[in-house]
Amino acid sequence: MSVDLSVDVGGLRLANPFIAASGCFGYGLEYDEVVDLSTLGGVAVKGLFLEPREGHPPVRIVETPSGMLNAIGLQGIGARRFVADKLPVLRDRGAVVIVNICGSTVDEYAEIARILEDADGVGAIELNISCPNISKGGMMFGSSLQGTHDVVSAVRRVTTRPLIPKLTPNVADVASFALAARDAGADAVSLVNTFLAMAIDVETRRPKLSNIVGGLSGPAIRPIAVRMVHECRQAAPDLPIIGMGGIMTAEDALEFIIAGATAVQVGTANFVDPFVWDKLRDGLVAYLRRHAISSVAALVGTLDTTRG
Amino acid sequence: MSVDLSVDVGGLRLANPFIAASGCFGYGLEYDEVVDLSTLGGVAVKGLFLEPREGHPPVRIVETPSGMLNAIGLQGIGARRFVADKLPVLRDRGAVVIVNICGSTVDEYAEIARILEDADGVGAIELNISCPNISKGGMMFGSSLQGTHDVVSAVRRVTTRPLIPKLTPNVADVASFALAARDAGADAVSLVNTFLAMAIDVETRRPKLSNIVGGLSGPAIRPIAVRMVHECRQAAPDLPIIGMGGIMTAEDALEFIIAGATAVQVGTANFVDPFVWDKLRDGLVAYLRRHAISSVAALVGTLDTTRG
Amino acid sequence: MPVDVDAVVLSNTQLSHDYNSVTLAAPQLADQAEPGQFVMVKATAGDHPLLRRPFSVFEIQRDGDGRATGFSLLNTRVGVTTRAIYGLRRGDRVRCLGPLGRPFSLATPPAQAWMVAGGVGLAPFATLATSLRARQVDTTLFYGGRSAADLFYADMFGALGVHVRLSTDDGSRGDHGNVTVPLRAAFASIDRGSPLRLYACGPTPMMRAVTDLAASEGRNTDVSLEQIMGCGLGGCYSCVVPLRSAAGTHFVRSCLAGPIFDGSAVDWERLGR
Amino acid sequence: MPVDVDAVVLSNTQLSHDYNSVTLAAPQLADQAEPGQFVMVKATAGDHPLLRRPFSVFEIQRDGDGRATGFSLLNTRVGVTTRAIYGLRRGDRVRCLGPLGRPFSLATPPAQAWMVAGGVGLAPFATLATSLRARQVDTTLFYGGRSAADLFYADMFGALGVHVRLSTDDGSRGDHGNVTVPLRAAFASIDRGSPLRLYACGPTPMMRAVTDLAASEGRNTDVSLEQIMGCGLGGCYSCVVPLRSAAGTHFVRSCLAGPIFDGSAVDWERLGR
Ligand SMILES: Cc1cc2nc3c(=O)[nH]c(=O)nc-3n(C[C@H](O)[C@H](O)[C@H](O)COP(=O)(O)OP(=O)(O)OC[C@H]3O[C@@H](n4cnc5c(N)ncnc54)[C@H](O)[C@@H]3O)c2cc1C
Ligand SMILES: Cc1cc2nc3c(=O)[nH]c(=O)nc-3n(C[C@H](O)[C@H](O)[C@H](O)COP(=O)(O)OP(=O)(O)OC[C@H]3O[C@@H](n4cnc5c(N)ncnc54)[C@H](O)[C@@H]3O)c2cc1C
Ligand SMILES: Cc1cc2nc3c(=O)[nH]c(=O)nc-3n(C[C@H](O)[C@H](O)[C@H](O)COP(=O)(O)O)c2cc1C
Ligand SMILES: Cc1cc2nc3c(=O)[nH]c(=O)nc-3n(C[C@H](O)[C@H](O)[C@H](O)COP(=O)(O)O)c2cc1C
Ligand code: FES
Ligand code: FES
Repeated sequence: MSVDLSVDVGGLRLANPFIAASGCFGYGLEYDEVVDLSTLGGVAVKGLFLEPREGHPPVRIVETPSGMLNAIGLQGIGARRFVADKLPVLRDRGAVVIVNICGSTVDEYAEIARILEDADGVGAIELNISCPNISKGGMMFGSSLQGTHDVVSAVRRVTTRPLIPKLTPNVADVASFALAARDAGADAVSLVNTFLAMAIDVETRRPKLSNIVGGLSGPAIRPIAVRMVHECRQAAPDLPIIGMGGIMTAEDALEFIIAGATAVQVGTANFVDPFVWDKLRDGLVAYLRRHAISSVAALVGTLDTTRG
Repeated sequence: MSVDLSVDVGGLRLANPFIAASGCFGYGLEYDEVVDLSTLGGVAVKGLFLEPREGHPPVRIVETPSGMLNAIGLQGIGARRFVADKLPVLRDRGAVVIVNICGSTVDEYAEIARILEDADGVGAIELNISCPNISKGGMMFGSSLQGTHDVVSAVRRVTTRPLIPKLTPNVADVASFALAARDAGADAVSLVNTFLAMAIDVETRRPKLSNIVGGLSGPAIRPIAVRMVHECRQAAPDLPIIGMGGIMTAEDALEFIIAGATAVQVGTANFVDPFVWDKLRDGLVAYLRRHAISSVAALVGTLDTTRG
Repeated sequence: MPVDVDAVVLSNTQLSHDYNSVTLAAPQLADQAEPGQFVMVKATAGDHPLLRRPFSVFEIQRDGDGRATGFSLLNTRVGVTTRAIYGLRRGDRVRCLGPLGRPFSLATPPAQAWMVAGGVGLAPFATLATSLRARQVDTTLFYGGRSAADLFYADMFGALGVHVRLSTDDGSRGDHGNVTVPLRAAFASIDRGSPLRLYACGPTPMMRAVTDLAASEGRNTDVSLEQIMGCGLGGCYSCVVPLRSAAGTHFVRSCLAGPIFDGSAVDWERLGR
Repeated sequence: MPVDVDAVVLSNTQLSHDYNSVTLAAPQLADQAEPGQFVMVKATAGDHPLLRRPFSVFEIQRDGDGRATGFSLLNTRVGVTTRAIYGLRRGDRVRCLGPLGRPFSLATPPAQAWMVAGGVGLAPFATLATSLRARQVDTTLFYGGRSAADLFYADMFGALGVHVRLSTDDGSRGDHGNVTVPLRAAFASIDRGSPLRLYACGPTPMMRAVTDLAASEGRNTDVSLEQIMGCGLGGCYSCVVPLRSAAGTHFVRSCLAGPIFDGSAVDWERLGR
């Protein structure tokens, strides 16, 4: 039985639903030797500010039970150098590129979007309004409905690309943020970014991360992330969702898809196993065959919540 | 070196900082055969409504990476039977009892508090305004500042016992809830209750829990819980905190204490190891000796966040 | 009084691709265990899995003087803990908390006892059979599996003086069909009035079918239920069984009141998967 | 091109209470590995721990025809993965991703090579010594440990034709004090102008001290840094090293640009613990 893995996420066509999560795959080209980038659904590149950034000093990550904290601080080459140096090569590799952008101000988001509008090979823009590791921007916008609205509508005005705000889970009611994003012109939303968290070295009585707090990712957060995707789907059935948070296997991805995600991103799992992509695809195909479901698209949001 | 494990949490004196977490230790007496209840800092009994409740049908728990979801639905015997049948025995055992109460209305909270006010052996009242598993009450109050204020002040009016609202982590800014609780008359706060989450059986495409969603507890949530305790401590340095979320070892407890918790609760760990209490105490004593710190109280909130 | 022991694995017999039995050194625990009781097992270090899992005490090991030295588990691979138990090696350690739960109430002669087992549901019946035979109860084991290769330890029960009636789904050994086939035949051959106690353990649909069949013959069945258990000690309220009584249906903790229940009181529809 | 192999453990030699060496069958990986490169190891199934950990390739195993068949790790217990590696048994499997990172750049005669190792920092020097000796470089190993019992494999280096200078903190073998004691003596005995390359691997304070000492003698040191690494492939930006250059200090990914750096360019204050 042939199965169709392709999906459309708010105008962004992907050959399969598996996208490398932003910040977990460098600019994609780091993985040139181990993965054929054209076989991924998409590549969400590391969050870009307008200008290059150094990020936080080490220690930048710490492992926690079934998860990890990171406080990288968005070290990066900046939007212009990305467009000049990385984007052409990514295009050449056949990658579907989702550019994750971040700003300290609404104008900075719009400015980066404008730069990307003129560039070739930008599949979609993911608005990082949810990075918990920076003092200005990021989550500052994504944890207020007004901030979410402002950033999304400002970028909407300057871009024709599929626009995908990335939501933070550090809010009481994530669905209201999905609605705010939709109303401001988003084509889809992605969720979740990491949970603000911290770990303490009890011997030194100091935080384990140089930045004190960091973002929790990995399997630990999956049940919360699945719940949030479910809530967004319930609140806005027509708004496509890219789900993520702790996906390690095809079965984990299926939880998100059944809960309502049209595509998924995979971050931490890529650190553990850079060859995870083939396994995810193979597992999904096997599942669809076993259940005689002809396409991933037909599976999205099919959770049955009636009592058995 | 002799070390002092005793702590005072808003007027509640505990011989040591380790409290059995509500809902994870029945009414305490279930553990009569395995633990000497007087050796615990305290016992927070299973959440009580005014009337008996049946709770949710099985399946009520499901394991997740380094955690578990529960949707018990506050099955219980009700406040009056607790006072009549359980409290006298708990008192007899020398347990310091923290009564966790829950209501569908503000009045119900107050009514239970009134019943407890007349009872002997109530060490403190923990206000469960954070249970994510019930349709009315619980988190409904704890996720609004006004609801938090209303419940706390209503109960404050009828009780002289130490009053400890238990905060939900399913909010954007937990510290603002700690402040609201304090301003309404709380003597301390406890946090965190569980994170709203879900798990899906991908073979049946149904939720794994009968209640669809449940609360995530266990080591998975610890880094988020520690961060939240840190935030509350920063916002309200004078408000005592009972910290919890994924404490399995003395070292885990120390993270909370150093972050700002005067005492801690231990829930899920008790399922894994009902003999955990001795290990926690021993580990804490060993730590204090190794660091030549004479009392737990001196350790509370000593996190050093200056850059090294 | 339940104890928590770090039991050393003495042997692991892999009976098939799925089934194995593991012998554990645990004199204190084994000494106290009564038929039908269970232990909460942690077979791996760390958080994976986080919680313990419940297992019946299968056989009690004794030394030359009859003193209990340990016990065994009969295990079938379904998930993370049962896989770990399948792969245990001699010398490994397994944390076991027990004995827990209420034991079977034993039949007394002249009553006969029928034990109905499906698959790994055989586990609680080795100790039960030993106790019943010690009191000279005429005991029969009805034991069903998918095929002949799934029927382990049938001879052991024979050696205890238990009548053994086998059945397999594929007819490769004993009666063809599930375990109710020989059970139905047995009901047909005994007197309705003769004293008889029924015990069942196995997959839920099988226990329900046995309960129903027995009820139609005017008999009660003690079923050993396999609810998901978070703690085994009454702390978590995860393991509840919906039990019908005059006062309505109530959720009763299986780890304290069970795992053995009167099958006719169980609300099978609301039992969970 | 890095490969990810499920390498079978061929042997585990426990050298002390803390140290062991494990031999792994992994021809494809071993064949590609160059001195100074590392592998990302996952020694346990499941999420505990979640991430892999970086380890130097210690020795390359070869068959009679000189073909690489596998490699070994030199391991010291500090946490969850290193404990698991310490306890590995023959036949266990370990996932190894590699080889990763940039190799040492090799000294060429007439330059001498001095390798300065502290504790488990010896690991990258077995392959380095082999390569240096193959090109006839006069090579000396300065090797420091807490006490005599901590100085493993010194003979192996001797057998490769490496001069070995030992030191121990407690003076139980070699010079008394840390590894800079014999190193200082060696500097005193060679000509400032004679060509020399220095390589250091060990605890951060030791590498820093060696770098400083060498700098005071007008020498550069290639240090092999042990930053925490989340992925080993450049994906996570966790492993950065603050490197000084004309353009200022920049964070450079150790897994791609390192793990070997010119010690004098490292901003040791901002390196993390
Ligand atoms: C009183 C009692 C006695 C038991 N005795 C035995 C025995 O002697 N031998 C034996 O092999 N098994 C026995 N079981 C069943 C055994 O507990 C489960 O097979 C085991 O918990 C599965 O754990 P896992 O980690 O391998 O599976 P998991 O990875 O946890 O899950 C695999 C599947 O098993 C289900 N499951 C998970 N936990 C339980 C649980 N606690 N109870 C039932 N199903 C569960 C899951 O929903 C899932 O479908 C007994 C159960 C009970 C309640
Ligand atoms: C390129 C490179 C090569 C290495 N080669 C070897 C080797 O050959 N043999 C050897 O024994 N060790 C080597 N190490 C160090 C080794 O990676 C750490 O000891 C290991 O990661 C600790 O893992 P753990 O799970 O045992 O400890 P954890 O339980 O993770 O932590 C224990 C302690 O080690 C620290 N730590 C954790 N992860 C790392 C890490 N990735 N790097 C450094 N410190 C860490 C923690 O902060 C903590 O203080 C090397 C490190 C690097 C970067
Ligand atoms: C090291 C690291 C760096 C990250 N950087 C970014 C980033 O630059 N932009 C962003 O939107 N999300 C970033 N994230 C969040 C991930 O894209 C993802 O939302 C999160 O990790 C949850 O998915 P996972 O559990 O599969 O990792 C980062 C995560 C990690 C672990
Ligand atoms: C099975 C279960 C039942 C619980 N019931 C209650 C409850 O009745 N009242 C309450 O305030 N918290 C309840 N909780 C939350 C715990 O008290 C605690 O806040 C949470 O589990 C985090 O701590 P832990 O990770 O140590 O378990 C329950 C938790 C579990 C796992
Ligand atoms: S298993 Fe926890 S109450 Fe029964
Ligand atoms: S270890 Fe991930 S970038 Fe270097």
